[in-house]
Amino acid sequence: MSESISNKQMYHIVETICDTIEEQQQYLSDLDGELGDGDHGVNMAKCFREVRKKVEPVADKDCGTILKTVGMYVMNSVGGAMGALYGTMFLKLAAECTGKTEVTLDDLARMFTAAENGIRTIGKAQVGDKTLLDTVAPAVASLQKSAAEHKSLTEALAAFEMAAKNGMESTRDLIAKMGRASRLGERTIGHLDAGATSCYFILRSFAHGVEK
Amino acid sequence: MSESISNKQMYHIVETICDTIEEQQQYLSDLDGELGDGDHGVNMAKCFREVRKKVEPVADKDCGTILKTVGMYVMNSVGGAMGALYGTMFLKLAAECTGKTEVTLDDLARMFTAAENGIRTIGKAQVGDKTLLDTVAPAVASLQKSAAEHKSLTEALAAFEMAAKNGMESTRDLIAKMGRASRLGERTIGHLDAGATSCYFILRSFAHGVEK
Amino acid sequence: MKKFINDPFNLVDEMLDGFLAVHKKKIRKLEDVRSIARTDAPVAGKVGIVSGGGSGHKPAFIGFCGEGMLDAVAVGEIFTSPPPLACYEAVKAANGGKGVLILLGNYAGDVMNFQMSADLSAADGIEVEQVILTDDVASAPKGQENRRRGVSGAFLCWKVAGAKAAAGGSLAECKEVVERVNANTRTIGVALSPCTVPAKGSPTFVLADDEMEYGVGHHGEPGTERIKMMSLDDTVQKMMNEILVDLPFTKGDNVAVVINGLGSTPQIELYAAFRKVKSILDTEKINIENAYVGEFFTGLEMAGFSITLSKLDPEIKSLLDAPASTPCYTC
Amino acid sequence: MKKFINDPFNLVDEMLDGFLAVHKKKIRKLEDVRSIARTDAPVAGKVGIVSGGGSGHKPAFIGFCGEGMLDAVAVGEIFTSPPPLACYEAVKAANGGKGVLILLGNYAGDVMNFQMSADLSAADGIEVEQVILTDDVASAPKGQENRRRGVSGAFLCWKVAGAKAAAGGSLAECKEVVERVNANTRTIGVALSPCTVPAKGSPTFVLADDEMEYGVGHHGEPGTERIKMMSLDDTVQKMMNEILVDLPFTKGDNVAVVINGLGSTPQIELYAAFRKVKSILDTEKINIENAYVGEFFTGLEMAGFSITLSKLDPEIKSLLDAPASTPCYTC
Ligand SMILES: Nc1ncnc2c1ncn2[C@@H]1O[C@H](COP(=O)(O)OP(=O)(O)O)[C@@H](O)[C@H]1O
Ligand SMILES: Nc1ncnc2c1ncn2[C@@H]1O[C@H](COP(=O)(O)OP(=O)(O)O)[C@@H](O)[C@H]1O
Ligand SMILES: [Mg+2]
Ligand SMILES: [Mg+2]
Ligand SMILES: [Mg+2]
Ligand SMILES: [Mg+2]
Repeated sequence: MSESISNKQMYHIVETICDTIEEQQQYLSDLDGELGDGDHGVNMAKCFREVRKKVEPVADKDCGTILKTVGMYVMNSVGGAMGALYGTMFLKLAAECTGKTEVTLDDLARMFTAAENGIRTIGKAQVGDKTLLDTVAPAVASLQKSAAEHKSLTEALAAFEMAAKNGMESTRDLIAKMGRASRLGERTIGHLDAGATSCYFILRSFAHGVEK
Repeated sequence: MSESISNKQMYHIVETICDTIEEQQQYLSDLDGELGDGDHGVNMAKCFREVRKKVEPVADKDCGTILKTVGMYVMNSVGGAMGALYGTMFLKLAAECTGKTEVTLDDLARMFTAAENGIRTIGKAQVGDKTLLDTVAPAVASLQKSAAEHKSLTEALAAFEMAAKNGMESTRDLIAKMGRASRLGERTIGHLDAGATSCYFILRSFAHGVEK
Repeated sequence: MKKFINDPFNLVDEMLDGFLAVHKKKIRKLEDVRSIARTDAPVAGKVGIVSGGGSGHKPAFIGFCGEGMLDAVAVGEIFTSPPPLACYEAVKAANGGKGVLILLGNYAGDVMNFQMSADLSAADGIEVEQVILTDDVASAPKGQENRRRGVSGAFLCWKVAGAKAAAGGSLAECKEVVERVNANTRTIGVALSPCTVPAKGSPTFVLADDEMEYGVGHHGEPGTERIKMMSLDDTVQKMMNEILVDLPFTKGDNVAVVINGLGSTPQIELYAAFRKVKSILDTEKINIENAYVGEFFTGLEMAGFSITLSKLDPEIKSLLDAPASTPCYTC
Repeated sequence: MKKFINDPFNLVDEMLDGFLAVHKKKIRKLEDVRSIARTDAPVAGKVGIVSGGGSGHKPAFIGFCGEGMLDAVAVGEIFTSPPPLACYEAVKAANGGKGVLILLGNYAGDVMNFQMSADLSAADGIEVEQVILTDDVASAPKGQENRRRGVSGAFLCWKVAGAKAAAGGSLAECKEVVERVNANTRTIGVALSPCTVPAKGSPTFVLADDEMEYGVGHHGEPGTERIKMMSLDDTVQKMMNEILVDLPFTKGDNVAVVINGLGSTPQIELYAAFRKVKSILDTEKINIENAYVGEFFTGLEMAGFSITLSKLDPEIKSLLDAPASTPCYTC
C-alpha cells in the first residue's frame, strides 16, 4: 500500500461503505429495534443507496469533492439524527481535503479530528453516552497517535479499525444518555448501540476500501 | 289449561320470553353473524333484560298494560329494526287487549292479526323475504284457523308454536330480500334468519308461558 | 377485544356525556331522549335538517350537528338505529315552522324508525320530508340504486341540505337539492381489517394477511369481493373504474371528492390515495372543485377507506362552500 | 404489514402531493425542499412560527400550517426529523422581518437539524429563537423536565404561538408565552396496540391481549410500565393521578384538556375518556375552560390516546380562543 489514499481509493472507500451498509441493513435495524425505533438499518440503507448514485459522477474528482458529495446528500436529504451527524462527519472530512487527489495519514488525522469535533458540537454527546461518538472518539485518537508516531498508513488504518471496533463494543455495557434509547435508562445495558455499530462499519470501510 | 290466558299467565309469558332470549343469546348472535352484523343476540338480550325490570311493577295489571309496557320499552329504547318491529308487535298485541285480565283464543287471534299487520306496514317485507315475518305469518294464520275452528286454547297454542317453528325453518332455504342480509343475495341460502329465529322463541314463549 | 371502555352498554351514553361537555357551545342534549340539537334550534323560519343513525361512525352523525349542517341528530346504540321517539324529538327540536327534512342511510332500522317518527310528527302537524341516501355502488347493482346503502356521500348531502336551509330554501327545495346530490354521488369502500362492536366483542369479519374486503360497508358488511392485497395505486384504480362508469362521470364534469378513512387508516395513506384519485381524474379531464380528505363516516376502528365522487353543478358547489360551524367540521 | 401504500419510500411524497392539492388555498410547497408554508407567507411585520418533524403524526404537523398557527413546516420521512435545509427554508419562508420562532419536540434528530437551520438562518441575519417542547411526563422524571419528549401538548403551543404572533407579539413575547404554556402543560399516553413504520414493515412493539403500554411515546417508544388491561375509568384515573401531581394542578386552576387519539382509537372512546377526565377535575375543583377531543398528534395507526392538561392564564386562554384557519384546525 502506498503512503497516501488516492481519490480513486477514496471513491472505493465510499463504495465499500455503501456495500457494507446494504449488507448490514437488517442487523442495524434489529439493533435499533432493541433500544430505539428499529429504523436505523432502513434509514442508512436508503441513504447510502442514493449516495452511491450521487457519487458516481464525481468518481474522478478530488477527495474533497467525493466526500463533500456524500456529506451534502447525507446532510440534506436523509433527516433524523443520522442525517445531521453523518452529514456533519462527511462534510468535515471533505473540508479538510478540498482539492486533494492524495490524502496522507496526517491529512486523515486532521480530517477525522475535524469530523469528531463536528459530531461533538452538533450532537452534544460525551464519550460513554452510548452513541456513535463511542466509536468515533477512540478511532480518531488512534489515528492522531499513529500520525504523531509516523506509523505507516497500513498500520494506522488497522489500528483505526481496531479502535473503532473496540469503541463500538464498549457501548454494550453503557447506559444510553442520548437519543430515543436514553429514555430506557438501565434497560439499555447489554445491547450494542445501533449508531455506534453503523459508524464502525463506516470507519472500517476506510481501512477496507483502501486495500482494494 | 283453561280456555283463556290470565294476566298472571301473560306475565309468565313475558318472563318466559326474557328467559328464553337470555338462554339463546349466543345462538342468535351466531346466526346473525353468518348473514348480518352479529349483534342480534346481544341486542335482544340487553333489551329483554330491561323488559323484565320494567314489567315487574305491572305484573298484577291487565294483559294490555303488561304487553304495552313491553312494547313501549322495546319501541322506544332499543332502536334498530328490532326495536321498531318487536315494539310494533307488542304494542299492537297490547292495543287489542286493553283492560283485559283474561284473553281468549279469539282475542289472541285478533291480537296477533293486528301485530302481523303492524309488522308488515312498518317493515314492508313479504313472506318469503327471509325475515321474522316468515315466522309470524304462518303462526298467525294457524291461530286464525284454530279460532275459526273453535279449537281449544291448548291445541291452538301447540299449532301456533309448530307453525312458527316451520316458518322459522323455512327461512333456511330462502334468499334474504330485506335488511343487511339482503346485500348477500344467494349467499344467504342455507342459513336461518336470526330475526325469524328470535321471533320463534318469542312466539313459542306464548305457548310455554301459558303452561306454567 | 382491546378497547378503552367500561361497560359496553354504557359506552354511547358516556361518549355523549363527554361530547356534550366539550361542544356545549354548539350543541345541547334533548330531554328524555338520546338526541342532540344545535343550541339555538329550532331556528325560526328555517327548514330543519335532521339525521341520525347508529353510533360508532365518528365524526358522523353528531359531529356535524350545528350551524349550516344538521339541526338535530338522533343517536342510536353502536351500529343500531335510534328508536322512533329519539327521531321524533329530533324532528320537533329542528322544527322552526318551515318543515323538517330527514336524511337517512338506507338501513332497515333507520328506515323504519324514522318513518315512525315522521308519522308521529305529521300527526303533530309538522311538515316532514325524508330523503334516503344511497351512494354505495357496491351494495346493489346499477338499476337498483334505491337498494344501495348510504355511506360517506352523506357528508356532502348534510352539508348541502344545511346550507340550502340556511339560505332560506323551502322544504321542497331542500329536498330537491339533496336528491340531486344523492343522485349524482357514488362511493365505494375497501377494508384491510375489521372492527369490533364492543357489546359483541368479536370482529365483524376475518381477513387473511394478504386479503382485502372490497366493497365493504361501514359497519363491516361483506363487500362484493375478497381480493388479494394490491398497491395503493392499483386499489384506487379499481375503485375508480367502478365509480366512474356507474354514474357515469365523464370528461368536463366538475366533481367533489371525499376520501374517507374508515377508522384506523392513517391520514398519510388517505392523502396518498387522493393523489392517485386526482391523477386518474386529471387523465379523464374531470375537474376536482372540492376535495375532502379525512374521517367523515367511519366504522369504529376498521382499517380501510372509501372514495366518494359527486358531480357538481354551480348551486351545489356554492352550497358546499357556504359556511358551517359544527363540532367536527367548520368552513 | 397491511397498508394502502405503493413504495414505502415514496409515501411521504405521495401524501404531500395529495395534501397540497387538497389544501392549495391555505398552503403551498417550498421549492427544492420538502417544506410547506401558508400561501401568504412570509407575513410582513409578523413573527414567523415554524415547526416540523417526522411524518406519520397526522394531522400534525402540516395540518396546522395556516393563519393563526404555523407559518411554515419542515416535513421529514416517517418518524424521522427533516434535514437542516428543509428546516432552514421553512425559517426563511416564515421570516416576515420580525424574527422566527421554531417550536420543536425534544427528539435528538429534530434538535440537531433545527439547530443547524437556526445557525444557517442566523448567518443570513434572520433573528431566530427556539423552544423545545417537553410535555410528556412519562419520558423523564420530575426535576428532569428538559429531558422529556414533546407530544400532544404541542398542539396548544402551536395555537398560542400562532395567535400571539398574529396579535403582533414580538419574537421575545412569542417565545415567552410558548415557554409559559410548555411549562404548564403535562401529557401522558397509553397504547393498546403498536404501529408499523411502512419502510420497516414490522410493529414497533408487541403486546399481549391483556396488556397496555403505559406512558408510550407517539412513535411507539416504550412507556414506563407494561400493565394489564383495565377499564377506561381506571386507566384515566391512573393517568390523571400522574399528571395532576406532576405540575401540580390544584383546586381553582383553569385548564385546557386535550384528549388525543394516537391513531386507531375511535372517537367514541376518546369522548368517553374525556367524560372521566372531567369528572375527576370536577371533584378536584379544577375548571376546564377549553377542551379538545380528537386526533391532533398521532403515531400512525397506533391504538391508544394521551391526556394533556395545561394550566391557563387569561392571556393563554384568549390566545387559544383566537381565530385560526389551517387544513385540520379551524376556530
Ligand atoms: N446526540 C447524539 N450524538 C451522537 N449520536 C447520537 C445522538 N443521538 C442519537 N445518536 C445516535 O443515533 C442512533 C439512532 O439513529 P436512528 O435510528 O437512525 O435515528 P432515530 O433515533 O431518529 O430513529 C443512536 O444509535 C445513536 O448512536
Ligand atoms: N323489513 C323487515 N321486515 C321484517 N324483518 C326485518 C326487516 N328487516 C330486517 N328484519 C329482521 O331483522 C333481523 C336483524 O335484526 P338485528 O340483527 O337485531 O338488526 P340489525 O340488522 O340492525 O343488526 C333480520 O334477521 C330480519 O329478520
Ligand atoms: Mg431509529
Ligand atoms: Mg344484526
Ligand atoms: Mg346491528
Ligand atoms: Mg427513526
